[in-house]
Amino acid sequence: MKDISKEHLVWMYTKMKMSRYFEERMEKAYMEGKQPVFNIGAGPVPGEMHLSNGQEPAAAGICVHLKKEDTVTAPHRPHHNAIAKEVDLKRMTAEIYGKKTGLGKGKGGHMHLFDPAVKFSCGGIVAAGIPHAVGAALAAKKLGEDWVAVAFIGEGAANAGAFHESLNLAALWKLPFIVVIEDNSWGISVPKSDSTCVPFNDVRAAAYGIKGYLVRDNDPFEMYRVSKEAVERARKGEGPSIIEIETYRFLGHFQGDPELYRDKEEVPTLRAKDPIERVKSHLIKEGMATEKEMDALDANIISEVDEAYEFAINSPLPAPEDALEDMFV
Amino acid sequence: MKDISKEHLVWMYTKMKMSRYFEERMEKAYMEGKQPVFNIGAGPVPGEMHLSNGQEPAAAGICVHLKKEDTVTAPHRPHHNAIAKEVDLKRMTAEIYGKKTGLGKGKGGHMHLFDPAVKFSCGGIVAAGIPHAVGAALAAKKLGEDWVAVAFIGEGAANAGAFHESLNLAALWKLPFIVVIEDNSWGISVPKSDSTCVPFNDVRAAAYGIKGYLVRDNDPFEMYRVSKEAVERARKGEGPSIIEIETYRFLGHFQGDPELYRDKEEVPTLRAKDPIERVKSHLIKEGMATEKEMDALDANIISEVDEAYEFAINSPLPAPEDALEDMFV
Amino acid sequence: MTDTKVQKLTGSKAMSLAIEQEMLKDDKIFVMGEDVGKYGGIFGSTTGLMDKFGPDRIMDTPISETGFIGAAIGAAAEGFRPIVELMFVDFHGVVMDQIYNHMAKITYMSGGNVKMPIVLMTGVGGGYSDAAQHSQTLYASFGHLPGMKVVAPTFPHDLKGMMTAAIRDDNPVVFMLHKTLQGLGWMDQIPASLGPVPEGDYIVPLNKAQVIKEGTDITIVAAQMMTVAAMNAVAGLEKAGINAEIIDLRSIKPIDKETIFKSVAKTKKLLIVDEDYLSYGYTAEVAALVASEAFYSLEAPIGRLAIPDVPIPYSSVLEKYVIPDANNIIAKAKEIMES
Amino acid sequence: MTDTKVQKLTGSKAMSLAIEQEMLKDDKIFVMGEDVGKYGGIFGSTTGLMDKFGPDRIMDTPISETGFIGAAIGAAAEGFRPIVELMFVDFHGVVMDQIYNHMAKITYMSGGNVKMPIVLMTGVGGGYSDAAQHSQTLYASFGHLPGMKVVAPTFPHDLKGMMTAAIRDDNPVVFMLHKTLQGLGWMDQIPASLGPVPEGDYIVPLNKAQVIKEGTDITIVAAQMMTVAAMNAVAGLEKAGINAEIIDLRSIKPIDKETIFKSVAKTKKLLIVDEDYLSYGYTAEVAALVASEAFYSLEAPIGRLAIPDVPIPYSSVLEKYVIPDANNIIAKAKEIMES
Ligand SMILES: Cc1ncc(C[n+]2csc(CCOP(=O)(O)OP(=O)(O)O)c2C)c(N)n1
Ligand SMILES: Cc1ncc(C[n+]2csc(CCOP(=O)(O)OP(=O)(O)O)c2C)c(N)n1
Ligand SMILES: [Mg+2]
Ligand SMILES: [Mg+2]
Repeated sequence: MKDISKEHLVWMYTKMKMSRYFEERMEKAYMEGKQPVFNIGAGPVPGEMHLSNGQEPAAAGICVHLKKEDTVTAPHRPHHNAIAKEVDLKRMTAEIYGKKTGLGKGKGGHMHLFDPAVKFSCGGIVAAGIPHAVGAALAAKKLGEDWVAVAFIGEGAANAGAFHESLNLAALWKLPFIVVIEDNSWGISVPKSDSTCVPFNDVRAAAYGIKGYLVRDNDPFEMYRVSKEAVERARKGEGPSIIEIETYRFLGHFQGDPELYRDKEEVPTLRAKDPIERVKSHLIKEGMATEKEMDALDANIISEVDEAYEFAINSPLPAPEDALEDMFV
Repeated sequence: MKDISKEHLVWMYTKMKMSRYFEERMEKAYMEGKQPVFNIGAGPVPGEMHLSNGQEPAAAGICVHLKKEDTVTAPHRPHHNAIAKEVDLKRMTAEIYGKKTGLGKGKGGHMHLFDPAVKFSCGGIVAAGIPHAVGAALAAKKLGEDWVAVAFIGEGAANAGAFHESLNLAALWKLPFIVVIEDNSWGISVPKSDSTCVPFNDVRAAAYGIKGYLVRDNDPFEMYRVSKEAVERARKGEGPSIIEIETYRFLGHFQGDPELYRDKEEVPTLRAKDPIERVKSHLIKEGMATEKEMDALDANIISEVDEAYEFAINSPLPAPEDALEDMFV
Repeated sequence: MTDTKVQKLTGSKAMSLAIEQEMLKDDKIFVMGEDVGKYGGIFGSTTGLMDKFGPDRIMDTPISETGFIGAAIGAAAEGFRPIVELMFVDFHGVVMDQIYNHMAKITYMSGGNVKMPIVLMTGVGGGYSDAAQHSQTLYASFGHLPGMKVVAPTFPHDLKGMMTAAIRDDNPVVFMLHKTLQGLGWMDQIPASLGPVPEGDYIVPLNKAQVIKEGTDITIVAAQMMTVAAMNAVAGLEKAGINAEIIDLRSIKPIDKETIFKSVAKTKKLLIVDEDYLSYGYTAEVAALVASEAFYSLEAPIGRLAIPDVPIPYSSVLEKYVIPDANNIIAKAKEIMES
Repeated sequence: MTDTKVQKLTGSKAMSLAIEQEMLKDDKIFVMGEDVGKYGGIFGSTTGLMDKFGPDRIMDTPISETGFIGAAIGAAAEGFRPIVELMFVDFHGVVMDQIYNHMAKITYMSGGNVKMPIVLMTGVGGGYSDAAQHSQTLYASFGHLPGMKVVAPTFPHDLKGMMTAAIRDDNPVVFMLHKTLQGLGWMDQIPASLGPVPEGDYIVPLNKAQVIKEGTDITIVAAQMMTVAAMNAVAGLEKAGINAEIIDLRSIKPIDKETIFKSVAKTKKLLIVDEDYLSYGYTAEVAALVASEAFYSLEAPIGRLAIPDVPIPYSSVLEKYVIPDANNIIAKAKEIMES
């Protein structure tokens, strides 16, 4: 794995760790006001909450190759994608707290984060963000820029019509477009084998005459490599790619999910293979960082995330009648 | 081509010829009341009119393997499909004339023909009939019957989301489902090369782990063969198939289409390779029929079609207030 | 109502019981949808059914709404009676073509020769910060289009009886279940989501509103959570000296205008409350029916309360502002009484 | 109107001229749709533009409405100003999610931080036997949902001016063109589809109705072909001694209620005519606006004429029965005058 520079590995580690710690804090924040009786609408962070613990390699492994001008669209489970695309963490957290200082002034919420400064967006409708990324790729091509657009989706979304229409368009117009399929084995309670007629979605590239890549077992290093190739190809005008990565869903589909549909053994097995730990031990083993340096890095990450939470918690709520604003610009 | 029996070849010829003659009469019938100034809403057959002259092999080549209990769904260009599925020709023609005796009592029209007796339906929304055929295939499986469901679509429809969702479902559930893609090179004015990122849609079978077949140059014999295999496989529970056939659109997208977008040479070249003539000369060459027998066959076909037109023309129109009926059953 | 034994059930249990009882009688009925199997439906509409009927009749699907709702249409044409779930009504936009151009029109286009006995059940409603793409009711988006019966029952009794009626109907029925009225363990627990439900099978007609509180001063027409809000407003209204008659719409299409006209003939005043968007919602349709067909009953301007033509915002403070509640109802009723 | 030179143009030429003039000024504008290239748009909305701007700016697409309308959203977020065509409004069901959950809501959900300057143009209307899936107007299906401006101009002058306004607007505009008003060579040629159009650029506001005939006895509110039908009814109405004021709605969302209220304050009577379905259509919304906000102007029941909640049938004789015409308007107006 000498092919990955220290700088890139540290960057990936930082984003993955930041995402993980962000989500772990969110797990707790979300439960505030929801105990002892769970009520989805209660507390400072109400509504559905889809966390991404375990899925960090999918996001960090490709975003390390992206720049600010590249576009990312994400689905309902967007925090790790947003963090890897360097969305403003304070305003993102404030949005999730429904605050006036949030990215959407509290109107969007956790599934609807928009940070045009880094060209990030997400949404709650499965597969709907794919054509948006195609449109961004089309814009890049029209402008003659070497920008790339990446759409993150779950494996469940690869069976939606929008997937097919988008891939055909992107391939037809040879756009700098990449779809990253985060295969966490589940679409809510439905296992991939009950939703997808092929074992792996990389084979679907054949339907579009494009490149398909498969990353096994949530491997952050391999995700880095195939993404590098796909992004370079896209920048050079060589067209779109599908990247599927087998990843891990440590938590329920949403917080509060009773998870009666999955084996109790599944999560401990996955947690034992924590991809963040894999990167960390690699950094240390290869002499790229010491334990102490890693601790210092962690401390920085934690304080950055904590600051974002402080900002969110201390920010004012919108005024009720703000609900009528921002309809039209 | 000894593999195709005389009986089957004559059946195919009959349906193809019937379809062709039906369409040729329709070409004229449609222009009634629309001369000297064309007005789409005028005459006894108003509205859009999509004819299928040249595309007959796609329909006859597979329907020869079907029985009454098998289901067919067709798109906006449905006459050849309907005729090959043995839809009641009189009531179909009456429907196109907007008569009370029509399949839909004049409510449906040429794009919306429903003949439940032979399990035929069609519709005007591109690709929308594909999932209906999947549902019929699901019904067959639930009933434990060996029935098959076939969805006819144009090559343009293979880029619609419904195509992908349907194929995934059919493959996932291993349904007796076949999609026949009639590639007539055009989606209205858009050539296949501007709509489809791969040269041929049979390769898209790889995305579903199913069988894909390609029939070149509108070949009725080859269409017969691949369809036979696909239908047999479906009946045996071996799952769905994609069949793409390169076919010919002799006429405009709809009647009245100025066709400014296509080369004047294209149609004469296609007409020179008329697939109906190919079957006819094969029958004669192989000694399966004499010229005289073929003439007699043609005469029968013509009179059957003419009878259907007479029936339609002489049938009463619905009463205006019938418009309020048949909303609910 | 043919049965006398009554138990207290939540909305979701009432619904799933109706499905169960009908499925036991007719093996042409099957259920398709996302997470309807082991999960029992995200909003509990198929609770326990997987255990009873197995995966052939309770079918989990991929996230392919056009595919599987379209397949329901094809299966219905072959004589089956599919019940399909569109998890949130907010997702209708990925499958509306199948719903309104095919499911709703095939019977008519075929001159009555093809039946479409499909129940499309779908979760509606907000109030728990699920934001702009998961909180709508969209009653009118379905009510506007011909060929579907559209119902939105409030109470467990009606959820069961209307589900039974919907399953037995030979036409497409859009069955809107309000999440907050399902009595789910993870949502706000409100009294209206638990209620008496007869054990045996019975039907509640798909086209009848119900006067759930009689009154003399003003007619309040509402559905689902707005019916609940209207009931919650009763005390406050009485304090203001207003004796309201409250009508639970139950059917979005067709609207039971006779029940409304009869009430307005008595009260002479009308307030309509909707959790859907204001413009072109049922506040419009009910007002128009009265203003055109019962005009001379009216003695005051019609009042309309609904989501003020903005998407549902996420932040609780904003969401509360846009969804009408008992206080809004009281204020608006007073305004009408004084106008 | 900043220009004085005027030519007679068809609706389609007026529209395409607006697009051309704006495209010349702003290279961020491009057009996407099925058959918008060489064909010039099935209903002529892009006539001649391919020759002028080439395939990079006038882009034919596959039959992938979710794909390319979704791509327009993505391109808009990057600073482009896409004009996209949904060939027939009847097809909206395959792409409604992109339209109403994203295009219409992103600005709001982003707290105003993302602009969506998209024009979605789409062909509406029946009357030429194109049957149930190709003849609808569906005004209300779009008017109901927040976040879009929805316009339906009638005359060539307004088609040009409102198209120019739509393109310049930083928000999503659904631009409904009525096929019969495009002045196409292959459709019924009606006088209203040809009219005076200033040569230079000008805008007609997206939110203003227009009184196109003054009168004193009854207000008739209509849009597109129903406006034409109302004008065709004028002679017959006059013969019956009815001097009608006719308002061309032009904007479906928002509805210009001031113009309507002002008229009803004068005439005291209201008839609304719609080529959309009756229930939950603009006959409902306009009636509700008047019955709630201009109630005391009214002296008679409000009249509503629209498609009677059935799909549009194919056969001419049936189709004519369901689409309101001048005779229906005269009969209904008389009924209101006598009520
Ligand atoms: C069109 C649509 N259908 C259904 C849903 C409900 N839904 C939300 S997330 C989800 C599962 C998504 O699975 P996957 O794509 O694998 O993503 P994951 O949740 O595993 O990250 C479903 C069915 C939706 N949001 N949009
Ligand atoms: C969803 C949808 N989009 C667009 C149309 C308009 N339309 C009707 S036929 C057609 C072209 C279809 O091309 P293809 O599938 O190749 O069939 P062909 O007409 O060549 O038989 C189009 C775009 C439609 N009917 N439905
Ligand atoms: Mg998943
Ligand atoms: Mg074609």
